[in-house]
Amino acid sequence: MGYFLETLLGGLMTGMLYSLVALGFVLIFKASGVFNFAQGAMVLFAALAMARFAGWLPKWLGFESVILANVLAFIAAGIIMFAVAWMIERLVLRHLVNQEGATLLMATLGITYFLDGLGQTIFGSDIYKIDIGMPKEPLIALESTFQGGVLINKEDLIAAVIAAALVALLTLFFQKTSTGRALRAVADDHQAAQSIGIPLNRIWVIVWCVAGVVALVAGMIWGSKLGVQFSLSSIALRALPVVILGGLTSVPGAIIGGLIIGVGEKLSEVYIGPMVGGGIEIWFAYMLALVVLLFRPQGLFGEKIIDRV
Amino acid sequence: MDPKKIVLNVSGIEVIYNHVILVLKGVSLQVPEQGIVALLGGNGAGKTTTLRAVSNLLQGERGQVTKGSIELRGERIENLTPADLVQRGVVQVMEGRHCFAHLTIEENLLTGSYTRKSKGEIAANLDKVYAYFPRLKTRRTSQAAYTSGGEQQMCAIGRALMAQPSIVLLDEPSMGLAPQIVEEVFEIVKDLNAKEKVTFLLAEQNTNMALKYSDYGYIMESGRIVMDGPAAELATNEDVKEFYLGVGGGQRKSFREVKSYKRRKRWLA
Amino acid sequence: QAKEQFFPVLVYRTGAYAPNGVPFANGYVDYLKYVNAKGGINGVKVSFEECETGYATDRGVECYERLKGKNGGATVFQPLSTGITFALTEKAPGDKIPLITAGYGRSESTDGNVFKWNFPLTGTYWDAADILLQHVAKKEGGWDKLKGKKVALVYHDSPYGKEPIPLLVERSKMHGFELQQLPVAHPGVEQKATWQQIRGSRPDYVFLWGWGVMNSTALKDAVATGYPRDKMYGVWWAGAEPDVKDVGDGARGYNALALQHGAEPNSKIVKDVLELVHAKGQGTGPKEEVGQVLYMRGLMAAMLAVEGVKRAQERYGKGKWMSAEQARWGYENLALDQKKLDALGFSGVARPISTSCADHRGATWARVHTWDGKKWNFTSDWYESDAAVIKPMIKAAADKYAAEKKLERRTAADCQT
Amino acid sequence: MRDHPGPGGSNGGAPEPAPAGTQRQFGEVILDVQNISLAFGGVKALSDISFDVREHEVRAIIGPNGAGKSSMLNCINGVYQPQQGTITFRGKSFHHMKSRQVAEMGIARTFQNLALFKGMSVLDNIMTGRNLHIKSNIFLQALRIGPAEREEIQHREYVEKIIDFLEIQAFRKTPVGQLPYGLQKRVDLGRALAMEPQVLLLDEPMAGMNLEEKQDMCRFILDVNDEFGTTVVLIEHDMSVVMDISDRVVVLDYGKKIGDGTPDEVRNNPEVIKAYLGTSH
Amino acid sequence: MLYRENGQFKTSYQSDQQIFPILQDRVAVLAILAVAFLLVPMLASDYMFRAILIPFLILALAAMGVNILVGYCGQISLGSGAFMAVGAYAAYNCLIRVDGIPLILAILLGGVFATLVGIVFGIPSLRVRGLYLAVATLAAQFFCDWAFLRIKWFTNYTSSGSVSVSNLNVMGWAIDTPVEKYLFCLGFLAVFGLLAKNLVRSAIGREWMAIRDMDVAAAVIGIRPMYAKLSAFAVSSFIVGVAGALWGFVHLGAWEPAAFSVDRSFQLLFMVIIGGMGSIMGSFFGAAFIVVLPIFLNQALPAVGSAFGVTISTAGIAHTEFMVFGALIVWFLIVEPHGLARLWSIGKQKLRLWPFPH
Ligand SMILES: Nc1ncnc2c1ncn2[C@@H]1O[C@H](COP(=O)(O)OP(=O)(O)OP(=O)(O)O)[C@@H](O)[C@H]1O
Ligand SMILES: Nc1ncnc2c1ncn2[C@@H]1O[C@H](COP(=O)(O)OP(=O)(O)OP(=O)(O)O)[C@@H](O)[C@H]1O
Ligand SMILES: [Mg+2]
Ligand SMILES: [Mg+2]
Repeated sequence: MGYFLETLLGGLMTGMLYSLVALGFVLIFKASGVFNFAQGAMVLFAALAMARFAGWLPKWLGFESVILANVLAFIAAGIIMFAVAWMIERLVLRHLVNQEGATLLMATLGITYFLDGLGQTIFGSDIYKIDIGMPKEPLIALESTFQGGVLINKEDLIAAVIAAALVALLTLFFQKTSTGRALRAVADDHQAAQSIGIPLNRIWVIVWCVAGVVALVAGMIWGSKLGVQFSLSSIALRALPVVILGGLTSVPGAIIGGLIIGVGEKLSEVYIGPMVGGGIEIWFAYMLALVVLLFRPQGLFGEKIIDRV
Repeated sequence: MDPKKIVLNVSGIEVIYNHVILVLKGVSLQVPEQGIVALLGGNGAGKTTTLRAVSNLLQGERGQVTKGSIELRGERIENLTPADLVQRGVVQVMEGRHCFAHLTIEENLLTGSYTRKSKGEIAANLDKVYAYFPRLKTRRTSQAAYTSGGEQQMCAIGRALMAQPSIVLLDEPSMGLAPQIVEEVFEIVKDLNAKEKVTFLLAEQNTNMALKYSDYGYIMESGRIVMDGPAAELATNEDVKEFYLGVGGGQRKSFREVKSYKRRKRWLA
Repeated sequence: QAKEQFFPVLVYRTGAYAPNGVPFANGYVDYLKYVNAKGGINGVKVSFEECETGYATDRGVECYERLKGKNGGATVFQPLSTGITFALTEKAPGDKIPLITAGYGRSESTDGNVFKWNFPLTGTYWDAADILLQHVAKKEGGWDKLKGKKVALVYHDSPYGKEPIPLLVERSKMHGFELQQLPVAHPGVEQKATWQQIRGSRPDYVFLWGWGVMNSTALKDAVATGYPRDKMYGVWWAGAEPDVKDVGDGARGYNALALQHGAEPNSKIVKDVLELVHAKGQGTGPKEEVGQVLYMRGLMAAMLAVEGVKRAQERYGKGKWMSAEQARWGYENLALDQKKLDALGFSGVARPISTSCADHRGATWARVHTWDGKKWNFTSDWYESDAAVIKPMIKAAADKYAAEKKLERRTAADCQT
Repeated sequence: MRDHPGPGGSNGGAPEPAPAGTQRQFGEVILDVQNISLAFGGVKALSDISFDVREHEVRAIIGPNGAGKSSMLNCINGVYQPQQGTITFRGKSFHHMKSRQVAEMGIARTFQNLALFKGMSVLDNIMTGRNLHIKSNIFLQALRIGPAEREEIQHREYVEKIIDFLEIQAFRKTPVGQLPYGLQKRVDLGRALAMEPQVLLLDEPMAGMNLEEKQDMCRFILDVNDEFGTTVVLIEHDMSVVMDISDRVVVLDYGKKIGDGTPDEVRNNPEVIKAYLGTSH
Repeated sequence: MLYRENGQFKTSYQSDQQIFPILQDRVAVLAILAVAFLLVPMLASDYMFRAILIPFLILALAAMGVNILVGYCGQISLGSGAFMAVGAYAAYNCLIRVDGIPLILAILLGGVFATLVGIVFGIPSLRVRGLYLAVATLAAQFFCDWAFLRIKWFTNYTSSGSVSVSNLNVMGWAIDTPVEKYLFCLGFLAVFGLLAKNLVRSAIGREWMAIRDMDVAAAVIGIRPMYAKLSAFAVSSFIVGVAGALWGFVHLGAWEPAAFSVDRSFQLLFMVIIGGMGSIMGSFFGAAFIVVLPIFLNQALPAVGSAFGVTISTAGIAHTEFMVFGALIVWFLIVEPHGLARLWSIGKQKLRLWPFPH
């Protein structure tokens, strides 16, 4: 029982971390109709920037404080992500107004390559460390209730809280502001949005910038867990089932989806995995999402797919 | 043309789609302040393209203005973004509705007032649109994609009005609307023109209506302006009567008779 | 003017495995530069060209095709990837180019009678697994003490990670310990469930068969689930600085095999390289990393490649350019005794290696080193794998391969060529 | 653009078109819609609608925007499933029709919001209308030998006649997305005609056309109706068209039927005038 | 005015329905085929064959298969790598388990098994659409990756999970040298190219496109979405499966599931989009672009660097290659969102007008 609980908790917290990445996808999709495959690359890029700046800034500016270094590095990386967003709008999106989804998706794949190359060129391809003082040692709770207690990862716990806060913030943004509505309009029809005076350019910069910051937060947390190096971008693939399970257009969906996928894959790996040789969590997550889609093709919380003649 | 001030001056524009398809071959037209100008012509004449060129919505269609100039109140506008144009008061109602499918009717309308900041003004505009189109009010919570064709058309027109434009480019506003609504739409146009001094450039197939309500008309055919003149004059022109109003030679012809006199080929004889 | 001896260098300096690929490549290239600085192989200058594989098989194959005929023909390939090794094993015989897979590759390719062109010099994964078990058994106080124990294998889910399984299975049958197999998908950043399972099953030992980021992630997850690091044993590809560096203190006590050498910043060869290459501004990587574990492994791999050519020259003519086929003979008849190694500056770094037609491996020496939070320290004696267990397995696997490919075992006469 | 002899040769056999005003002959009830009700959540798109369509007639459906006209067609086509009611086609009753079944029975349809296949040429669009008639299987099609090739040509000939008939020869190979709106509507009609339907459902076929084009369109519809005896169900907002070419008219108003009869009867029905026509008609 | 169709009157629909109705095109295609079959084998180097031409041919074949599904039927799939894997492993098992099975039959059987798997994973497409489907097809990808790693029977119990084939021969003709391999693959590509082209210009092809463009309308004119979608999945995965078998047998010789990883799926999708969705020729362009460009960049960059007097490190080259590659993708999309094939046809259209600008 304690073991089950522990797996469950572990799954929930991993799920929250997936949500953080999934959130980036949802934001951009919801606000511009672009399925941004570059989200993983952005996570890596942001994390690399943060990790390197945290190392460089104290050297350049001659101070020692780790906290200050991290704060400044976060800001610097944020600025870089803003620059990235701006460049993407300028050089890519602006020229692809009103194009089909597949084309836009392809463009984001191009961006992925570019960012991967650029990130490694500027920041190097070694493993770097982000040390934001996350506690690494586990916490054993409920030792009296269960034999061996229930192990909780403090680092994950903190990360989950940050993720939840971010999601709450973004949900508010979408629901309560008129910009949120404009963003949804843009996703539906670029041309019509233009025709009523929504400045696509500015909107896109804003959205990609927000997504960049979300990527930065995700990169920071994942980076401090895993170390910052190239494979960080592959967590995007882990977040995809979360995105479709929750619904491409739903911010809260990203969270719920994350929790379901997190728990599903951990439980399956731990309980079913050993029977079939293990390593099933990845496809299990996708299968889980697929099965849900069979019943709700738009994901749990996504907007209904419109199909009318 | 009247001595009134020209707000929109299109001179000699050429438009090419996809780098190869030449669609407009030197179109020039002027829209006077507070005028209602109609752009008439058959399918594929290039009316929509002309409007898109003015509102700068060509880019998304991979079209390009390659020659000529477009001036709004003396300012060249070819390089402005559509959003800039809306800021300057030019709003287009696109052909084929283009409502935001996932947004409700009301959200669609509110999105139309993106450039307006004052809350009170927005609310007033919304009321005005609902007053013009009561049907929209009853369907306001429905997602636009699930409303009927005519409702969507009303929504598209209403949405444009929410931006409080000074110039409206209307592309086939009457399409798909029931007769009395068509009339209403044109009444609204007249109303706005008279009361709020809004200028209109409208592309229409419903020549009858268009000439009835506009001051001046241009007739396009395959990418060129072939005739222009004050609306009243056009309406009495023999060719226009014959081909656009269907009253050539006096009496309106029945659509059923058309069949025999126009038939030129037996199908699958 | 004599032809230059061309050594293609398949590297991965980008992508998921770059942190481990880079130091190896640096060591490899530095050694080749060093050879030139010393005047070449008996006067024959060495040339080389890098090709980026990204640890991907198809890019590796492309690199192979690109470089094999370049600059007069490649001498030998070292793919540094088990996947690429498998693909090249099919191609090398046709092109008549030897493959050195020092410390990786297919275990059965030790059998030179079937795998004429493969040289898994210094040991294979079966050796590694066997030695790890020997070490564990010794700690426990004998093979019989393993009975009832539980060993978990956390492995990279690829041919690389799977290689040791047959041997572990064999041994577990022999000694009655339980083997728990836990695959980790490429690139290995997601191991939560794996370690959750370890926390549930509480194995006595965890063997780590990881590469790249998978190693550090495993250590981090071990920390997070509280699995004692001193019960963890990595293969020799999971025991270098990049694997533990960013885990820092958390990795203290973690053990891994050392493929003959560990980090050897004070060895003669390192000093020579620093002096002859780095001091002249021709060094490939940062100076501080010279002498680290993977750097040393690159250095040694290059040394083996060069020594094979040197050996071949003994037969086909000193100071002459060797064709790949001639070099192959050199690799098959390596005779690096301690004296020669000392002369090369590898004293304390490498142990004697001698190959033959039947045995393409040359040596199976290894020992365990342990991370103390700052550096790797040796914590065991030397081991050699148990031929009695491994030899029959090699034979069986090689026979199976030969049957599948309809190959004849090489004759004694063929061994002379 | 006057008289050309058709490619098919003589046109002597075809009946002379009935002069306007004379009584037209109709057959049996071919399509009978009984008590159809359809609601979307709270919106009652159709409530208890019944009407029939006789063979060979031109039946118009009119009504204000959002009255449920298109929804009616969607029910017949099996796109929507009405909550209540039956649809009887040639004596067979259905509660819910499947799109494929409907197509097989010979009911074709055009769409209000252009539902053409945007990425395909005009020719291919119309050819898809022939798909129901294609016999050769996927393997024959892949090899394109003998029968498959012959069949393809046969259908192509048929489609070419439609193209000639609709006078869109010049655009045969143009992707439909690039055509102006009015021509797209014609292609839509062509696609429906290619199915050789017995009943043709037309949803605002003349929207967005000028007078001349409307005349052409009317001509096409009447030709089809006359020469093939194809029954036509027509939704249209242009009253002069409806009054001129239809034989009987159904009037819907927000889901309810408020009138049914000849154009003249409907025109003078006060309820219809109030709900739809407005005073000026 | 060399390139024009004026004056080439079609006297029958048959001639108008040829694959290439314009005479110049026909001549050009025949010329290309002649060059490919006769001239290239004489001229190209070993390296060209093994590292560029053979991968290009095989991936073009696969891209063609993917294009049928994605470009023609509009079902975006990221599972193509898995279908390639199924083709390769199934063909491998046929080859080793059925004694004396002809090579070509084994490869085709690989395709047949891929078809079956494709149909199974195509079933969700009946409900799930668009990007949701795209992501959902990754389930096939990861599941197959896993199955071939984990189920030992598929790999004939090799300990490493890597399988290999050699001694390929077709009725005594040993396919050994690069030229032979090249011709073997070229033969496949030519035959399948023709078949695929026939399909997409026949009724079934129109059904696929109809479903892609507007499925409700397609249903109303009597097209069964289920049949159209599943047949697209079937045909597509058959071709992709055959390509997979060729990739394993001819190009790699020995492989592991990583050879057909999710990266491969993405790569194939790139080819289709870059080349042009809904264009058989586009698949070739796309494959050429994606196969050749990185190799070209990889070799050209050092040369460019040295021209400016800098030596770029291997890592630098790889990174620059990434950046240039990404930038080029975006650039091509901006120039022509519908892919290289469209660019090509616009070019031809201009040529037709030439020397007049419009
Ligand atoms: N996106 C496009 N790409 C290529 N050609 C186009 C495009 N849009 C329009 N055209 C072509 O431009 C010409 C003019 O079209 P336009 O839509 O402006 O006509 P229109 O007068 O508005 O016709 P309608 O009354 O039918 O709407 C047509 O021949 C059409 O084929
Ligand atoms: N799928 C749907 N979901 C929700 N409401 C719908 C749906 N389809 C139609 N409706 C509603 O049903 C009513 C009837 O729609 P319908 O399209 O049939 O109208 P119509 O008579 O064709 O109007 P128009 O002349 O404007 O085309 C409308 O109010 C519309 O909003
Ligand atoms: Mg138009
Ligand atoms: Mg309607």
